Amino acid sequence: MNAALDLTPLALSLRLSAVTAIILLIIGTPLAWWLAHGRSRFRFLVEALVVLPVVLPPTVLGFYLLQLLGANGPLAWLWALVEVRLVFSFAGLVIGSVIFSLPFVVYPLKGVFEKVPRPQLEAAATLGAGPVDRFFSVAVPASLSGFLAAAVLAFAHTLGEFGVVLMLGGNIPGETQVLSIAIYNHVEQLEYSAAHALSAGLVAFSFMVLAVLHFTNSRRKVAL
Amino acid sequence: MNAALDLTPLALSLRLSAVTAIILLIIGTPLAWWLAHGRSRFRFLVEALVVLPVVLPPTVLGFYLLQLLGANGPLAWLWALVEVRLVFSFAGLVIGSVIFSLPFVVYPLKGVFEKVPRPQLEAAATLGAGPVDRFFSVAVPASLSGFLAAAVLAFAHTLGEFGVVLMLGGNIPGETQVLSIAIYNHVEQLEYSAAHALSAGLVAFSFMVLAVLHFTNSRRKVAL
Amino acid sequence: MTQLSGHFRLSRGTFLLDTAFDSAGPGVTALCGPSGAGKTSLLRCLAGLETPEAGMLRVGDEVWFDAKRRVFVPPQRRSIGYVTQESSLFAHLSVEDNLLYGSKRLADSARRASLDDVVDGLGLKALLSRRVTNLSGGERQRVAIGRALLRSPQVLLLDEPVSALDVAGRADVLRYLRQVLERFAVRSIYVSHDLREAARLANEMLWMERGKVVAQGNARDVLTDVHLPFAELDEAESLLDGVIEGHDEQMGLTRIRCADTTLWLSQVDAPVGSSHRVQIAARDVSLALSAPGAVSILNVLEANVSELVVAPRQPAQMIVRLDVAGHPLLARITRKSALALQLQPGTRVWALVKSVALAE
Amino acid sequence: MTQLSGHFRLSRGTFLLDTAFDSAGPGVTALCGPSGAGKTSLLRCLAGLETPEAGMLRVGDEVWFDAKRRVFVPPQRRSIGYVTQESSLFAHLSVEDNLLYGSKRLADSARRASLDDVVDGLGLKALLSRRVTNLSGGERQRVAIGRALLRSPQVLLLDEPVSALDVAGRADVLRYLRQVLERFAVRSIYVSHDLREAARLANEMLWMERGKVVAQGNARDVLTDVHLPFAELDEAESLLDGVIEGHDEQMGLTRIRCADTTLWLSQVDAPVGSSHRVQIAARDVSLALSAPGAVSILNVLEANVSELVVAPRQPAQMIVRLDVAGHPLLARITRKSALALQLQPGTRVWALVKSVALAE
Amino acid sequence: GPVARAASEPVRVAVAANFKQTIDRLAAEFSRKTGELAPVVTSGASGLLYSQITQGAPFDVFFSADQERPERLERDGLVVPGSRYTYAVGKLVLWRPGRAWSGTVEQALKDPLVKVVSIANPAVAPYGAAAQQVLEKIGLWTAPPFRVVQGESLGQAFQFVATGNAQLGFIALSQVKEANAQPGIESEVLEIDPRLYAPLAQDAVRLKRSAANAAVGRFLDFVSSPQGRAMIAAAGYASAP
Ligand SMILES: Nc1ncnc2c1ncn2[C@@H]1O[C@H](COP(=O)(O)OP(=O)(O)OP(=O)(O)O)[C@@H](O)[C@H]1O
Ligand SMILES: Nc1ncnc2c1ncn2[C@@H]1O[C@H](COP(=O)(O)OP(=O)(O)OP(=O)(O)O)[C@@H](O)[C@H]1O
Ligand SMILES: [Mg+2]
Ligand SMILES: [Mg+2]
Repeated sequence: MNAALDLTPLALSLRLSAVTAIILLIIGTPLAWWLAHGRSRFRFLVEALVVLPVVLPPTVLGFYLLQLLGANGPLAWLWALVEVRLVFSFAGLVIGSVIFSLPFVVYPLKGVFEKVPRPQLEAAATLGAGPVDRFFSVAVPASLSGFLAAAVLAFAHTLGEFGVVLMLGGNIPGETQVLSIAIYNHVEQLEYSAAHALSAGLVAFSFMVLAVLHFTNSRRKVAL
Repeated sequence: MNAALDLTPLALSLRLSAVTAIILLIIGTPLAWWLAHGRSRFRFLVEALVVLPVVLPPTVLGFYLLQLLGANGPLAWLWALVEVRLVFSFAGLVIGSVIFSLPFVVYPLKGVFEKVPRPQLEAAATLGAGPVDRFFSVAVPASLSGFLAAAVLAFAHTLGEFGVVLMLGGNIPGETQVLSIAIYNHVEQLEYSAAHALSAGLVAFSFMVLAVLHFTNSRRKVAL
Repeated sequence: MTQLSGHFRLSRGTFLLDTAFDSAGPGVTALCGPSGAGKTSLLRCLAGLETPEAGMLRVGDEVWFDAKRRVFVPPQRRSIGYVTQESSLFAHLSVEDNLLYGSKRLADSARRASLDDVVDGLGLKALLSRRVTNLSGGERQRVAIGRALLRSPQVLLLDEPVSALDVAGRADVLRYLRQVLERFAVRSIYVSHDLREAARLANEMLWMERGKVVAQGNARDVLTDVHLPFAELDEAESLLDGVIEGHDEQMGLTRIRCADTTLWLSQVDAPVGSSHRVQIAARDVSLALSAPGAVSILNVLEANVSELVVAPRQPAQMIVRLDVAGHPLLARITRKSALALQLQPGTRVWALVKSVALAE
Repeated sequence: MTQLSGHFRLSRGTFLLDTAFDSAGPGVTALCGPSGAGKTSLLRCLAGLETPEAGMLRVGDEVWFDAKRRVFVPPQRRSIGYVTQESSLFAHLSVEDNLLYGSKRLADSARRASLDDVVDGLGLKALLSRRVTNLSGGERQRVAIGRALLRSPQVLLLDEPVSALDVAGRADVLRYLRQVLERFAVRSIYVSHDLREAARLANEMLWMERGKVVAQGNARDVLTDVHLPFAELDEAESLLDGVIEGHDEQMGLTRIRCADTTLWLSQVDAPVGSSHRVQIAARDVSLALSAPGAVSILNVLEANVSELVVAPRQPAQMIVRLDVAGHPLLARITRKSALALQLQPGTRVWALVKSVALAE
Repeated sequence: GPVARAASEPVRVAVAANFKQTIDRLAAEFSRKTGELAPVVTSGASGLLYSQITQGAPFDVFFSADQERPERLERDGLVVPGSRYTYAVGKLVLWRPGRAWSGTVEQALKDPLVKVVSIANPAVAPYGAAAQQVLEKIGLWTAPPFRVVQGESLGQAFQFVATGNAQLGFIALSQVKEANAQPGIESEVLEIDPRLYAPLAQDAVRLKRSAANAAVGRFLDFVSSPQGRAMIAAAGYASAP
């Protein structure tokens, strides 16, 4: 029971989810904007590509990533060059999680980006705002609900995910053993009470965070 | 190899994903509309609740659902009464998938629903359209991109999901063994070539469907 | 025509709409007043798009709103057409589908206006299959008017419906509007910043200021009351009712008998004997102490000065209210002239009217 | 003041904008024309919001667009202020932040207009902290004007910027606008459906029809050319340049010397000797064959008839172009009167001008 | 309670993932020999299958990867009394792809080229627990000169090595046999002295709900028949003591 309630996996999970969500927002935002407003004829291909990782079972995706990122993978020389180890490390978990949650960030963002009022973007341009400036000063504030949705989905999905993480992380305590794996293990070992405790804690914690988040957000809108 | 390329799991997966996506759109649409435009002060609680299933590892969520829906679960009398078996059956898989993909439908929809121009909704009202009519004649057409996103995410996420499905009995060949589990099994059994073949097929198939979908969608927008 | 009356109290931030109103006479009711007076807010209350904190609204025999008895008929069950101040066309529908949106939702029996008629009347033929997002400002307004008319409403709310139209287009639309409103006996409230335009259409006028209707009444009386805000405006004017006496086909003129004299105006397409109302801008009226000689001014009316006030915003000018055989007529002249002519209540004068418009 | 000239070809569906234009004189250029003529499209090309298929645009020494040489300066690098026909305020910003959006993006040295000045001039003080989504139509327009001015642009594009304002508010805003434009020597293009308003502000007028500028020139000449569309309008008018001769403080009048005579108008707040332009509506001008007796009409000008045409849309009326000591002046009278007075080119007449407005 | 079923119903087998392929072969042979319907095989982690069985999963027999879960099912009263027996005993091996072996387990592990060693999760998988015992016995569990990575299952422990991300892996002999049957995977194993770890006895039970299906008994009989035992031994298991 004591080992069961070790909090390292929780801390690790939260860190992983936060880092993943942040990276996803950073990558996903320009991608979503390009999908919503870009001019290329091949946007539809990229749009389809973004979802693909999700159609594979997580462990299988993890398996492929393990091959791609691993010591014998086609890109191994690259990792060796920059001296990072991508498997069995936190960095690997982040990469796996990012790929696996990408569509849950890109799609909601694209949806709201398409709804940013064109007259307002044009007004911003005539008032001297270049594309990037327009994006941050007009599009982003008009899309806050989409960002909230994207962040929540990315965070939650990473918190719960364990298939990819397991494959890429190797379940190394304190390094890659995240909470979802810990809970899973308890269930497998028939240590139900520990599993219940961890699950309940996770759910309660998530619920509180989410509720506060949504509450502030709904307040903000009323105040606006 | 022959057994490996059995197409029953594929058919089952597509059926499960389609049914799940449809049910999710049916449930998720009013829920998202209510979250976007409802007046209740407790919307934020519901909004937080919707995401919770995702923060748990899929197998653990599946474990709880198994307890809840199973023969010895607290609701067993109810299932007995209506004579449906919810675990180890297609119905069970659908329930699990619906719960597990709910936020990926509700969040993108809520995002676009919030952006439906209020003056257009008001105009529809003064032109004689009641709430439901307004919803279908104004809000839905203005939110098509959100519906597309929601449907794609729900479908893809269900296609790839296997933790919940596995737990709820989704590994009975020909009955509940979906493609993701078949692939997972092949990898577990070291039958890599079969796993690769199925994965490649799934990815290629999904890519084609998605590309066609997004292509038509981008066409439609240009034509509008 | 449906009577519309009630009172509302609605507060939004620091603004408080708190007013009673009543629109009972025939025809159009014009709603005027400075920007921010609450005109749009009032229309929204009438349409059911706002729920006032207090008040009630009676339309004909029906009660659409009663705060005390907790009655609130939602917009879709009020028979209204509402042309909003800013465009609210459906971006995903073509012009034609926009036009038909309301009429599709009517029972066949309630459908009075026809698509063809509206399309012709508003000149929308060439636009029917277009997307609304790339219409010009004036085109959008015409579509919005058409859409509201095709709803065949009992009450039509028009919030500056022709502000984006050029003068010629505006005249065409107003003519058509007037005709439709009469044909279907629609009660309508018309918000306008252009008093001439409002007076041309309206029988009744409301003046709003700071959330309150401060003046209200028959257009003829309200317009010529020197103590009300209308008379102060640059475009102040008078309405006279008359009867067509004859046409001068050659000159393209029509004689109208009104206020015991004959007025000439551009030929009207109406039979002799029909009654018409003419509109005379106060600034078009000059005064002389004796009947003038050969001038290009066709219309000369004998009158008595009944009241004189200095124009509040322009101290160089005076507003003179004349009595022309019992009918009120406003003139706006400089204080210098008034002094030179030694005008006083009771002075007998000749009113020279440069231009007379038919207030149709 | 920056010269603006060029030509554009832009096709959008069945509409083709294909026109040259040139705006070189000082002050405001008015852009008029029927709804759908392409006024907004032209402004969008000037702002860089459309990329024409062909053409070029030269602004002062700079080339903002040249299809041949593939030059296209994006909107954010053109020094423009654009007040659009429909509201485009930033919904997520307060009124104050909307106003400051453009000026924040300027170098300190380029910032000429100040927030305080604009807020005072447009009466926005009470609105500063408000959200823009619940402003009234007129309030929104004033904020949009302020926002464009605070961008301190070289070129200001105004697309019916005061259509939602009441008459008094409109006059205030236009007065302020005029003053600012002069102070900072801003080149501006002003789209308006109200010819009087346009003439009050503009030195130069463009008339567009079906995607083309069909008439263009100095406001005084263009307005009084009986063969151009301006003279046909109900609100046709003439501009006369004059010099202030004196004030009559008591009567609140100002004497202006122009076209060899003296005109009286409401007192102007300007020193004796300063030059001013007056605006005389064609319908305010009556004609007499002899000098009139005691009338309330203050201004009587001796003139010769130079041209007479029947008003195209109103065959009962004639447009008469007078020559007042070498200055053109339009009068609009009935055909009947013209016949009665036996007017012909060369006839000597007295023009009675009811009301003279300063075309500030 | 048990549901009466037609005799023509196939036997439903729940099996631990590591025994899946073996049971598949047994089932095929059973059906070929007797002409009965081929049993339907569902594989999964033993813990998962246990949970499902307690919730009424439609299985007739359960081949676990350990002894604990069948015992619990017995205590739960879900199995036909007396049906529990050890059908196989697993053999733990040390594996690396490709190269030929020599020397002891200890030497192999201390090779400086060995950076990462994979095992199954000791908490969940009996083979993982066995691997831990071996490492403990040879004093390499605490502070080993390599990293130990854990797969959730034997399959994953195998994959870490197969993808080259681990140099050595503790896996089951049966896996290597299966892997060698796959094209493209050549490997040799180092057998581990069975005294270094507790026996990996795998128990099977017949579930109560199968009572009405006579085919279940026939299938179980076949599995424990000499032919069945031979097939199990060929798959890399020691036979039950
Ligand atoms: N939430 C609010 N807080 C403060 N003031 C508000 C709010 N909502 C509206 N107002 C004010 O209410 C007043 C009335 O607005 P309304 O739109 O009815 O004016 P209006 O008469 O239609 O003006 P316009 O002619 O300019 O369209 C405006 O001054 C507006 O700023
Ligand atoms: N994609 C398109 N297809 C066809 N016609 C178009 C398209 N886009 C614009 N137009 C037409 O171009 C014309 C010019 O539009 P523009 O907005 O420039 O007119 P405008 O002069 O500003 O009119 P208004 O005074 O009514 O605002 C309009 O008739 C409009 O319908
Ligand atoms: Mg308004
Ligand atoms: Mg326009």
